[in-house]
Amino acid sequence: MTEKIIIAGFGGQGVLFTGQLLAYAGMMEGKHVSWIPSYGAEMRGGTAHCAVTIADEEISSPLVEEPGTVFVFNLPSLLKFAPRLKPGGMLLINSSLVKQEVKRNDLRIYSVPANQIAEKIKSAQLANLVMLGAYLKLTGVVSFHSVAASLEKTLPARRRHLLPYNRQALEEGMRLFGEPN
Amino acid sequence: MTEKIIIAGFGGQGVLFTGQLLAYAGMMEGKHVSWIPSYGAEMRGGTAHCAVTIADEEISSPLVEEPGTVFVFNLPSLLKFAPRLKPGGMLLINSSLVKQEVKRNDLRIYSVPANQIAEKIKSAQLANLVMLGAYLKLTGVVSFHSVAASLEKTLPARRRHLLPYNRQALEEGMRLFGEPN
Amino acid sequence: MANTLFVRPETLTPDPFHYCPGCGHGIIHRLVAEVIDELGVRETTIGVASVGCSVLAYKYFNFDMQQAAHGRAPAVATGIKRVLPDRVVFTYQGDGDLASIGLAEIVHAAARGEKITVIFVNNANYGMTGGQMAPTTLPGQKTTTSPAGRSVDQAGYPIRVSEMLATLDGPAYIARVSIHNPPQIFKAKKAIRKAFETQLRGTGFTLVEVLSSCPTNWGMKPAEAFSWLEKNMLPYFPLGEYKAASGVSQDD
Amino acid sequence: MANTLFVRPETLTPDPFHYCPGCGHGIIHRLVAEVIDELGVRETTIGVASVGCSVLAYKYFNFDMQQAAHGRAPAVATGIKRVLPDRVVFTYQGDGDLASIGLAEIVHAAARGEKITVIFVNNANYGMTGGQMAPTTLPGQKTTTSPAGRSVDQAGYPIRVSEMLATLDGPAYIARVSIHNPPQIFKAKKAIRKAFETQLRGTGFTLVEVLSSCPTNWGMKPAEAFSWLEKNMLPYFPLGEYKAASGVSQDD
Amino acid sequence: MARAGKVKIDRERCKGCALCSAFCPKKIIKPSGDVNSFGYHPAEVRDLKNCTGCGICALVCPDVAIIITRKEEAA
Amino acid sequence: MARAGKVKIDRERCKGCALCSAFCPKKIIKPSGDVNSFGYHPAEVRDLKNCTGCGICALVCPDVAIIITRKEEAA
Amino acid sequence: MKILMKGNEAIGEAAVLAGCRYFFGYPITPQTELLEYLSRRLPEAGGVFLQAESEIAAINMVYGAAGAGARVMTSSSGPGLSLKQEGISFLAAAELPCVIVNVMRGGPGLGGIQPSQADYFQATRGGGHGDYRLPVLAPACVQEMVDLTVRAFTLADQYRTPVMILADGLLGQMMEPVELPAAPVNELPAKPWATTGCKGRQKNIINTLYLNPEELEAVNQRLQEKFAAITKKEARAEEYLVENADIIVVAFGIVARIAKEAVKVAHAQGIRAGLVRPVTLWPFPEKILAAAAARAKAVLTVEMNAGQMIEDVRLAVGNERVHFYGRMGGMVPTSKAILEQIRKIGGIVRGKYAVRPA
Amino acid sequence: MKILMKGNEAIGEAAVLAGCRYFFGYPITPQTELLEYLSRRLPEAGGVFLQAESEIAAINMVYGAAGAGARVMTSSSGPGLSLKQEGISFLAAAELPCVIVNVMRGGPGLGGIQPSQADYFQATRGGGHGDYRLPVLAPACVQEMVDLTVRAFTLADQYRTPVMILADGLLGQMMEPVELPAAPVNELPAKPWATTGCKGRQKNIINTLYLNPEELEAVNQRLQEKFAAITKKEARAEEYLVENADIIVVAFGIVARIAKEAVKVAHAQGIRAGLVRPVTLWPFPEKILAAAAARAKAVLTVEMNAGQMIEDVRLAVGNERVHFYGRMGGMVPTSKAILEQIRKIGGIVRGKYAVRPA
Ligand SMILES: Cc1ncc(C[n+]2csc(CCOP(=O)(O)OP(=O)(O)O)c2C)c(N)n1
Ligand SMILES: Cc1ncc(C[n+]2csc(CCOP(=O)(O)OP(=O)(O)O)c2C)c(N)n1
Ligand code: SF4
Ligand code: SF4
Ligand code: SF4
Ligand code: SF4
Ligand code: SF4
Ligand code: SF4
Ligand SMILES: [Mg+2]
Ligand SMILES: [Mg+2]
Repeated sequence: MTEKIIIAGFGGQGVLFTGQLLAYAGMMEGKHVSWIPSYGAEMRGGTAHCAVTIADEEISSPLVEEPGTVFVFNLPSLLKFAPRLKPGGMLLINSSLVKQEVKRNDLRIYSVPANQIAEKIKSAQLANLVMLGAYLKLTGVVSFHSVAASLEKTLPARRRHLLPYNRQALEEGMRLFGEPN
Repeated sequence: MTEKIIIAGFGGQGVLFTGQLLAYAGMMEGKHVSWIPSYGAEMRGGTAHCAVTIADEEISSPLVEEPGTVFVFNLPSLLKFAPRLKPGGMLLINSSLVKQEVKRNDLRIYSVPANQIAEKIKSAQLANLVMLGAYLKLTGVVSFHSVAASLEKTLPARRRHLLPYNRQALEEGMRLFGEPN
Repeated sequence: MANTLFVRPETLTPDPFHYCPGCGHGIIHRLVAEVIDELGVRETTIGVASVGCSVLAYKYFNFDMQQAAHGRAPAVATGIKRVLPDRVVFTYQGDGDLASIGLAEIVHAAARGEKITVIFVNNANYGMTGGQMAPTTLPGQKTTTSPAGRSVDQAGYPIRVSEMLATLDGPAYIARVSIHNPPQIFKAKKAIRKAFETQLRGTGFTLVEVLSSCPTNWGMKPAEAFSWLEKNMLPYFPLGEYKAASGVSQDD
Repeated sequence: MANTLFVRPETLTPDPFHYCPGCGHGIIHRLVAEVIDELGVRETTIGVASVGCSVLAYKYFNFDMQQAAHGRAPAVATGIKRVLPDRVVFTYQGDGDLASIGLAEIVHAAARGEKITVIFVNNANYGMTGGQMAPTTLPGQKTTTSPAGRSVDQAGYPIRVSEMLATLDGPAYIARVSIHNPPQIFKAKKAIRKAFETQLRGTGFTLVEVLSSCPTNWGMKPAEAFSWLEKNMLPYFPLGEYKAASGVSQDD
Repeated sequence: MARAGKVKIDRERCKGCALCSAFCPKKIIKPSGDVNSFGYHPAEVRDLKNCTGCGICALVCPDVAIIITRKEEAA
Repeated sequence: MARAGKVKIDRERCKGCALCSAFCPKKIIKPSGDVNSFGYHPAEVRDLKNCTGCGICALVCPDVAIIITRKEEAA
Repeated sequence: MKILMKGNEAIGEAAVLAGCRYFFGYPITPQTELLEYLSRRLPEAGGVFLQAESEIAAINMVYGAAGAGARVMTSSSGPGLSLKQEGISFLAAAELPCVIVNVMRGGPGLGGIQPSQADYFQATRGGGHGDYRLPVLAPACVQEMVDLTVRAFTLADQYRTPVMILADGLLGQMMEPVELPAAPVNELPAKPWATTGCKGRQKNIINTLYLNPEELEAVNQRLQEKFAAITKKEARAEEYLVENADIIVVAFGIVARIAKEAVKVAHAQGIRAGLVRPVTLWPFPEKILAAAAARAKAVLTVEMNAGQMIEDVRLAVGNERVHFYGRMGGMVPTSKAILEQIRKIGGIVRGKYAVRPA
Repeated sequence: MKILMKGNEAIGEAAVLAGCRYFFGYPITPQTELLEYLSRRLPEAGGVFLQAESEIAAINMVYGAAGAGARVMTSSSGPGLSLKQEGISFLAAAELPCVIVNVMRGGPGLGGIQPSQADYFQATRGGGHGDYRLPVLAPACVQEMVDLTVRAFTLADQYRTPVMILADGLLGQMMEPVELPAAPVNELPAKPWATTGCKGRQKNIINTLYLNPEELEAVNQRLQEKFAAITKKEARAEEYLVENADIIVVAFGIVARIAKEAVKVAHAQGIRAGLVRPVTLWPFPEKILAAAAARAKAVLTVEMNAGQMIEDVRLAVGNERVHFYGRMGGMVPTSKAILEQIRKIGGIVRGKYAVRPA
């Protein structure tokens, strides 16, 4: 199994953190993982993204040339990354923010009203975790428990009190496509 | 004809200038010439020297590996350069300052009481020109006239008034080994 | 024109700034552009952009520009001014650029009395690289390389560039201004204008230090950042004219 | 010992100096050595030689030394002092080294309050390379790169290093002294001693600027050179203490 | 006789920094609810008739997003 | 009671710079006629009995060529 | 236990575990996280983090600290490395052990901040003046950022030489799980030559000036002997599928991993490609490469630059048969593009292929 | 009429005659006379001599002045050149014409002040960061100090590139008669790209920053095309007795003249030796050398360093048959010693000899 994922949106939408969580969870499950962020000028005002690989065997190239999954959190990201998805790939769209239709018909496309759900829980800041929850349920690449454990390890001290909300956001995301577990 | 000369003494004894005069005169006579000074730290307090080549044909190497002639103005120079003279080479010693005997017997050695003569003319500063005069007479590599003309070209303005004394020193040097011309 | 109170200066290109929301660089760019407009020297001005958030200044100013290596803008400007002594030459530099890596260049340009103008934006940190400590970072101020707050014992004291350069004989005009509120913005513009006028008179080196904000790396809202500036930076970096050569009146 | 008025300090090796006859460097070396002797810190001192005529200082001082790249002695000393905070660390630098190429390093070491001592020999030119203009060369002074005399219009004004560094908060002690006659030599030694004592107390950066002569490149006899220094350098470079932190009395 | 100004804010240039709002003496500038294409909430003048044309908003705007044209009025 | 000193000049260290001569209050130091092995004319104390042992010559000597040992004398 | 770390931070942590307690540096993208990490970590470990006023000051602080006997590190990227060249030449000349990190970005000039390998020449040929070389280690993953950092400190002390870690923006920014060394270094090798105060011994001098050319030549000869010893003993490379390979791909750092992917796919497609990844760029593993290439019909060098390591490849295997593929300015070659190059060289014709020398 | 000039001063005078009116530099032995000469000469010629506060300031002043359209020069030696590397990378990236002189001295570190050729790698491989090269001209006599300085300014403007003159302390300090160019350059080529004030045209920008990697790659591609054109057209070498030579000696600069003496004597002794002297070090005259060496049995590279140009020689003629002789640290090889190497390679046996590959 080699899963290649791109997560993209505006800076501040937590795209880099979402990827880190995923990579961390993969590592906790004994998988090989890598995480590559966009960096630098692109981040000021513009769009940020990260590329995550989770695999059973050693990862030779950590590049994500042809992602199997793309998360998009804004329109520019959709325009940039949807065309790169490999045929049959999965496109997860935060439909609270991205309204545009996708032209390709060789993809599995899932719309997640992530901001709406997140705001209900506590704030739009949690949208990324809703998306991640959806992904977990849809693919099972890593387990909810690993992600929850990763959250506990990686959340900075000053945001530790948000842990329950984070878990809840994950669960709500999962719930969209089945029972959270 | 390729003449290779080393002129060596304390800094301040005019050894670099003497070599320049010689090179300049050679150039004026249409010869190929080169002049290489010692430079840098060696000059502070220590010994200075220059290496002059005067030749009828293009000079490939301007190094003076095995001089045909060496002028020495102090003891360290004698010790350093006399051994390098090629067999049959000419050693011109300022005998006013250097008293030591020379061990080699395959050389043409000329003692010039240059300081004494120079002081008689005006000052010890002229000793280098006395030596040069002697060399001119002994070898004829360049003519007195070329050297005199070179002096006129190269003497800095503030020392221009010394020109007659310079000429005289050259002449007295020549006179040691024949008539000045 | 007569009907317009506030328009985009001709000396600015239409390109939108890439700066973060509320960043002081935008205000300072505009002030420089207005002065160049008012003096009518756009076509004879050559600017030098430095390395820092304002590295792209060459895109925004509508006159000839060179982009210099980090810290070396004063040397680059010297090269230009020596070749073109009748042009207006200025540098636009941040505090990391000018007061850290480029300190030798600014002091020597000042000592030489190089007839250039320096717009020196002091925002108490390295904005572009993500908020590291600058030579102007205040004691106790947290940055990404002074995570526990600048410890004067380990990292020393901030440098007061204007005061330091004022000990030299080369500068004709040196002032420190701020842009943390509208009256200060007015004063800042006046000082910038004076600096360029002094350059035009050819009396020596001119520099305006502008206290500015970096809301992003300070982790504050823009208006908050200006309050922080007023409260924390002004005591350490007093405003005023530090040098005004004869012919340039103190605080006119 | 009781019977000896003047001996070679223990802190000097027996090597004869390579300096030109009458060069001030020799006197200043001896003063430093005497102070180190008197303070009894020879075995815990690490010196940093800079690039200039005194590049071989490592041969003459009888303690551990590093030879630094041109202008970078304060950075090298910083590296040493940070590793060995309880040692005495000092640099010995010329005016070309410290005030020209190494200006950023000296200002920043001073601003950091780096607990080192700097012996700064100002002889108004680059001695080692044959008498070129230095940042301390006086207006009108002839050097091999200002053959018509330093033109302030083209080459700018001399930098007063002590005054400039005194605007910073890092230095604990800064003084300018001279060695042009015996009373001044006494005072110079006092200042050097104070600087090292201040370092030992750990209160901050210390620097003594010593006005010195370069008879060779000035084209003067040594005694003449001292008169020239007195007449021409003193007015531009006033002697005195520019900074003395609490605990260090002004002119004791 | 006060001089009123016509304040125009360029929605696409505005980054929603709120400096204009903070400094407007009449407190008539507010962030708008929707976002521009860069994801910012652009500023809006809510109560244009109270605007004195003082120009302060434009003076503090770092993005030159505000221009003001003059209209003279009787006080 | 004045303190006289015994002044010793190291001929080989001396570079003949004449600073000692210039500053000796008694003007008793002069360059010698002959040269040392570096080509310098070393300084010599000409009139040792007039020496007060003030130490000035040693103080100004850049080559630490002078050492002075004390000998106490009645004035 | 593995932890997930950024490449830049992994170097920082590895340095601390290797006994490095002093860091002097200046921010520059894409290596700044290394500074930021150590600004927190070193004080915890009882060490000193100092943000220098410039790269030049930083490298000279390293000189002082290394001369005082410490394990010490600095890091930068392209332009900053250029500024350090005088200092590096001094460190090499004075034989001072230290570790210098270059997390490369696109050049020349200010260039960009995306990954690049265009400082290969500078690193391996001595961008500074004079005859010197220094070991250059090229990690290809975050684990190697750790392992080679530890190795760098060992080599530095063993040979009394600066050692360079040559990474790139991608390696610096990416995260991967790493295993940290189990036993941190607490005791440093003795350094009797260090300037620590001369109590109880003769004074020590750290110096690079030799005005007498005979002496300076002798110093150079000693340095050259050391370089020869390092060349002989320290060259390292990873080999992958080189047995019976018709085409040897040569690449270092992150590019080698991308190339590995291409080599894998090529194999699956029946093309006998293999990979040699130099781990030490200086000394260049020329023997290993020459041996691997001896059996091959073509060599393909892939770099994120206009062709720099290719000179070492040609020096190792001769001028013929050596092909090049490179991207510049921050562009990263894809495994697809590399595969295409392999196939082109292989001269694929409907599933069959014949390797022709260039 | 010929005049007797020092190499350093000859460069200065040639620069003035080539239309250079701006010089920014910093003293360092053994090139200081160049500064001193121009401090007198440039004001006379209506130009500007400015002693910069450092080599770094100097190279960046050159950047400003070149960008403003002037012919401009700087000079230094070893350590100073290392400090200029960032600036040189910027100049190459911004495509700014200028001339940079390195009068080499012994390194590494502070080293010494006697002649050396140990900055060959730095000069030809780009000691700075990023992919760039710049023409490097290597004079062998004072006349060439003049001729190649003039040529350097022409090349610089023609290709919009910095150009380096790589000399050494011996060439800088020695005097020889020179013929100065008859017609001084008074008019410079038009430079519509220069930043001189935008009156009557669109604004000009001198810049090296391209944050977008696609753009930066395109800039690099353009640079690489230029480098390819220079490589193709501008390689130069002097050949001496290469016809039928069994042994080709390769040397540049002053060493080539010493080697020529050795080759002459070898010939007189019946050994068929020839000399190839690269006049351009980059581009390296590999075709010329390869052609000359094609007929030879051995190649002997002689350098005042530990062996740097030898890599270019091996890249040109292959790895076999290439021998090396070098001196370091300011030591100058003698013609005798070179002759001995030639004879050794020739394997002299009583007047007869057989050339054996190494
Ligand atoms: C030689 C070199 N070193 C470091 C950098 C990285 N760098 C880019 S901008 C910058 C700091 C800029 O800070 P400042 O001058 O204060 O400008 P600001 O962004 O705060 O406006 C640094 C260190 C560089 N580009 N070049
Ligand atoms: C990087 C570098 N640039 C230039 C030099 C050449 N250099 C050696 S000493 C010196 C000047 C020294 O002058 P100063 O510091 O005033 O010392 P002084 O000789 O006057 O005592 C220079 C420019 C060098 N060694 N290294
Ligand atoms: S990082 Fe700071 S200085 Fe830079 S643009 Fe953003 S707010 Fe302005
Ligand atoms: S050149 Fe000047 S500073 Fe240097 S040793 Fe001679 S007199 Fe002293
Ligand atoms: S012009 Fe003055 S009153 Fe009107 S909106 Fe702007 S700040 Fe407010
Ligand atoms: S100050 Fe300008 S950018 Fe900021 S909110 Fe107001 S209009 Fe928008
Ligand atoms: S001790 Fe005093 S009196 Fe005696 S020689 Fe020296 S200076 Fe003169
Ligand atoms: S001061 Fe010293 S060196 Fe000078 S003449 Fe007197 S004894 Fe000699
Ligand atoms: Mg800043
Ligand atoms: Mg000096």
